[in-house]
Amino acid sequence: MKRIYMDHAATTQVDQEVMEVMLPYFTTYYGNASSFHSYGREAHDAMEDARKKVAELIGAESDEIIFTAGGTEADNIAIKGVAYKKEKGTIITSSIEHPAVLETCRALEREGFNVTYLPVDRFGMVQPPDVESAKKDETIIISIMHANNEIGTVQPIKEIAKIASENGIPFHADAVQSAGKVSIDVKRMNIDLLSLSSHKIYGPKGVGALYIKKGVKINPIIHGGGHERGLRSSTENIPGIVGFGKACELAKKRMDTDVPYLIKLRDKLINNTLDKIEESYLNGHSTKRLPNNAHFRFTAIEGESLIMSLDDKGIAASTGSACSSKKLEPSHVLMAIGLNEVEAHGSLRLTLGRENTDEELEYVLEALPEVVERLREISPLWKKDLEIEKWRKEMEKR
Amino acid sequence: MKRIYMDHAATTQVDQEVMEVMLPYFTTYYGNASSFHSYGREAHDAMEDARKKVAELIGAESDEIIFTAGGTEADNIAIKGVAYKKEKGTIITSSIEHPAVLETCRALEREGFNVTYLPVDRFGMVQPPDVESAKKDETIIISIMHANNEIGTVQPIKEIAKIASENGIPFHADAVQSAGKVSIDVKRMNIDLLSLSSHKIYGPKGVGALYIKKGVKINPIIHGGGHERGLRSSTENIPGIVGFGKACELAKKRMDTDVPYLIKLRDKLINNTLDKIEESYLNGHSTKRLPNNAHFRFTAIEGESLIMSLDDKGIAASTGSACSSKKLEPSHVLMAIGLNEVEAHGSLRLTLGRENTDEELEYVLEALPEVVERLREISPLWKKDLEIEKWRKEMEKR
Amino acid sequence: MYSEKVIELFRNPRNMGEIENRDGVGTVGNPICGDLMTIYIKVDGDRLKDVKFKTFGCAAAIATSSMITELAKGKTIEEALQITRDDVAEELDGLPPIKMHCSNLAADGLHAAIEDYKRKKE
Amino acid sequence: MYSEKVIELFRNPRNMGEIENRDGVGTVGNPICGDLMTIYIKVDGDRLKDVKFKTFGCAAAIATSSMITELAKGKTIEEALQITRDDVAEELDGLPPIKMHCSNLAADGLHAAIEDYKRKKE
Ligand SMILES: Cc1ncc(COP(=O)(O)O)c(C=O)c1O
Ligand SMILES: Cc1ncc(COP(=O)(O)O)c(C=O)c1O
Repeated sequence: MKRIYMDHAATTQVDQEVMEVMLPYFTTYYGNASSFHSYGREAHDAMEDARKKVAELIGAESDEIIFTAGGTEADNIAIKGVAYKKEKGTIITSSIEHPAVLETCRALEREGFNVTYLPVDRFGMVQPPDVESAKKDETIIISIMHANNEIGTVQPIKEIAKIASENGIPFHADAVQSAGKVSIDVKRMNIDLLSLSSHKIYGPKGVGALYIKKGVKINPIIHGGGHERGLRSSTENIPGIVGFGKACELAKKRMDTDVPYLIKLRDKLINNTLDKIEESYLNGHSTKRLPNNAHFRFTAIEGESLIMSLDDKGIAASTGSACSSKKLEPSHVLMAIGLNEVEAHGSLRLTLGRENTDEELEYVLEALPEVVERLREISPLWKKDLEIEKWRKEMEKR
Repeated sequence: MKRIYMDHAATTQVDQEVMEVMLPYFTTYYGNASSFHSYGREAHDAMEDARKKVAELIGAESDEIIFTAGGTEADNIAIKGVAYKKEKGTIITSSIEHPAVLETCRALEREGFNVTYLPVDRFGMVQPPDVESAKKDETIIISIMHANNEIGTVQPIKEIAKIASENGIPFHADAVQSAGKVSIDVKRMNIDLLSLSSHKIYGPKGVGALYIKKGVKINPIIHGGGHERGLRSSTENIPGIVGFGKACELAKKRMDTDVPYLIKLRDKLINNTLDKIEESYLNGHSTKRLPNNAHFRFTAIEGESLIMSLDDKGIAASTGSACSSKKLEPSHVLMAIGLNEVEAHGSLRLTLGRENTDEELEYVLEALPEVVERLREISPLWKKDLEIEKWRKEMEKR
Repeated sequence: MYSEKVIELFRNPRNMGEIENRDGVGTVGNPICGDLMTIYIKVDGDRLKDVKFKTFGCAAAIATSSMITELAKGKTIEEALQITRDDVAEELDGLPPIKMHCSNLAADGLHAAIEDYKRKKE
Repeated sequence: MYSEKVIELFRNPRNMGEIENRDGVGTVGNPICGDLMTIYIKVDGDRLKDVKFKTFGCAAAIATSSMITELAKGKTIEEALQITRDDVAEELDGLPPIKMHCSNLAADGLHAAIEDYKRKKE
């Protein structure tokens, strides 16, 4: 069966050009970048070249980039790094951050820090005035994601960063989902710390980066040989870093063609789905959303069975339903934008990538209505069954 | 120029068989292991298969293994994980641990934990009676490396683990250097936590593992999506993990042939070097040492210029000289075994790998005496120059 | 994570739908948790002549619903009341541990439908 | 990390060795830190007719030693005393920052040798 991958927010295929530059670093130039000999120098030089490419994607200087094992570690280092340096204080973040930020904040709360979780509106937007009024003298960092990984909402981080900067508070942005899809210039945008992850932009898994503006002081969370200016010790993952560097270079180069292409596909996907399927809704913002994100909810069906059914038709997608999560709780993002649990369970995320074709889209637009219809036929919540109406009513009241 | 890699303790080349199993996971089976669809299941299954292989190398169960970004992270999670769980207490370790352990302990000292750094004898051996007398009621963890990365000394960790276990203290072993070279059975050896790193055993860089015996409770240091039982969040590096799994399988399979081969090469290297070069000495233990480790010191020359000279001849090696370290301090290991600074500066580590040939060894045995002789000719510390004798005398008194 | 049988029944559930002139109906679960099942029964003498279901929920919920209808159909009411959640899970070659307690409600649904039948008969 | 020039001079140092009937000798550095240099000078009138070195140390130490001998040779004593550490580093197309202060001792060694010469002459 032909397979169609529409889960690019979860991870992406490694680009062929990325593979090519990476490969020699496994078996030919395999040195440890800390070594003095020629193998070590090759590794070191390749790493510094990659660092430059990562920096260029976001308008930073090379020496403001440290490599990490992924987006999660970058988020952890940024927030804990500042917190441990300051020793106490308040963190401001939003209620729709990725768990890499949210769970880090919760861990810091358990250690005695205070955290303010800002609400979002029904489109998933953080309101800059909320940031303004939340900030206090004890605020040590403001961390707001650039774009949300579930509903794709792009936040007004430039405004928020301005507030932070005017108040002398470091501003961190999780740009794991936005990098390569929304342009980023850390200098113009006044960003102090920014997280990236390679595997979301056609680079290899297990690599990420943290931008740390010159002068911003943080403590490490992993201790050891002093790699990455002492902020992230461990023998550097050179093939991964080289691949990530190339992925950043390609992301920058291709953005001008990728973005309009993705937007065209996305809008077709959104419009046709809302048209074809009754009681279907779009989650997130209509315009301030990632070029590749379509996030729906369908009345009376449950997300896990929806994505399992799509999988049966060869379509890879994702849901915010509790049934697909380890904690059996519906997506905190969907709850934060004001959906009730039943609505959250009926969600579907399709995230596009540069290799998706219009033909693939047509296939999805055929398959999706069929799948939704079948599940609604099985569902006691769908229309006719009056005995069940009481549940729906109860739900709607909440 | 033909190059000879004799720095396998720093890192190794990825094995061809490892490459082959890894490659499809970059571009074909590229799913996120947390995803519900077929791409996700492929990734998940491959990861669990790799987990089994890692477990088998050390006699553990699959569900006692968590994947990390490398040996450093494994060491950090083990020690901080226990410390943060216990909240206070004393850590016992040795003075010759890898910085991944030592710097973690120092960081915990700054946070209020106590640390006892046990001395070693002149061969780099920790004495089990020292462990016995260092342990106290407040001891929360004992962490002793299985084999030293510089001088190759293999520690009596079975005895030490027994002391720990008899006193109900969790025992952690950093087995980054020993895995695949010295047999490990965590059950028989009473080990509670054990760190591994892929790139030291012909697997890819940026992956490692921590064995956590069932029942041992630790806190995470990286927070996020709850991967690896909540102990190490972040999208799993599937190609890396698959490669690491294969490397473990191969290490286990090949140990019976690799180890005698390495010992033969190593002993030839050691004996011939000591024979051919006057005032040359072996550091570390004569028998309780890693099969692939030869560690020398040569009077009156400095290690960085020694390894640079070897590099000029195509030989990749390493030194404990301060001049090659970021901190400009001589190796803490060499100081701990009682060498003075000048002796430490004159050190050379050659670490063999399964691809090294006898022919390569012959070449090294030709080149090394030439290089040492040339540097001694340049050196004011070598013999004739009496004006300098005062320095040497002073040194010897220390 | 799911057994072949779960997936097969999820794909092709048996006895899906309502029974028009049913003798009993039972609804269990809570859509807040993502699972809601309705089991319909038609009784002939003391036997379950027909058993059908409608389910909102994950693949496990749909498969267990389908399985309970097959297990119960043709059984006496007494026999049907003996069917447990574990029986259902076992017949499906197991369920992921995390799903054992939330999506494995079908036996409860059957029992609720039988209660409903008994209540109506009184 | 090292410039081409450093590597070239490390490989082929100029003026290596002792001067038998020297007029001055200067030793600087400390082997504890991994660097020890001895500079020998032969003076003719007020000119450095010959300058040689012996060095224990890293590649940077050896290259800077070699470079100072080249820079100093043929210069008057006054001129030689003007040569600074920075001049040496510059002539070598730079040194890694971490090496600037520890291995870049050659100028000091030359000055010490000149001091020695002056002292002996007095
Ligand atoms: C917004 C966001 N932040 C952080 C992460 C974590 O990145 P990684 O999986 O590379 O650790 C992800 C993806 O998983 C994400 O979407
Ligand atoms: C004994 C020992 N422990 C830990 C490490 C750290 O491993 P990694 O570089 O994979 O973080 C190393 C190697 O660098 C090592 O030799």
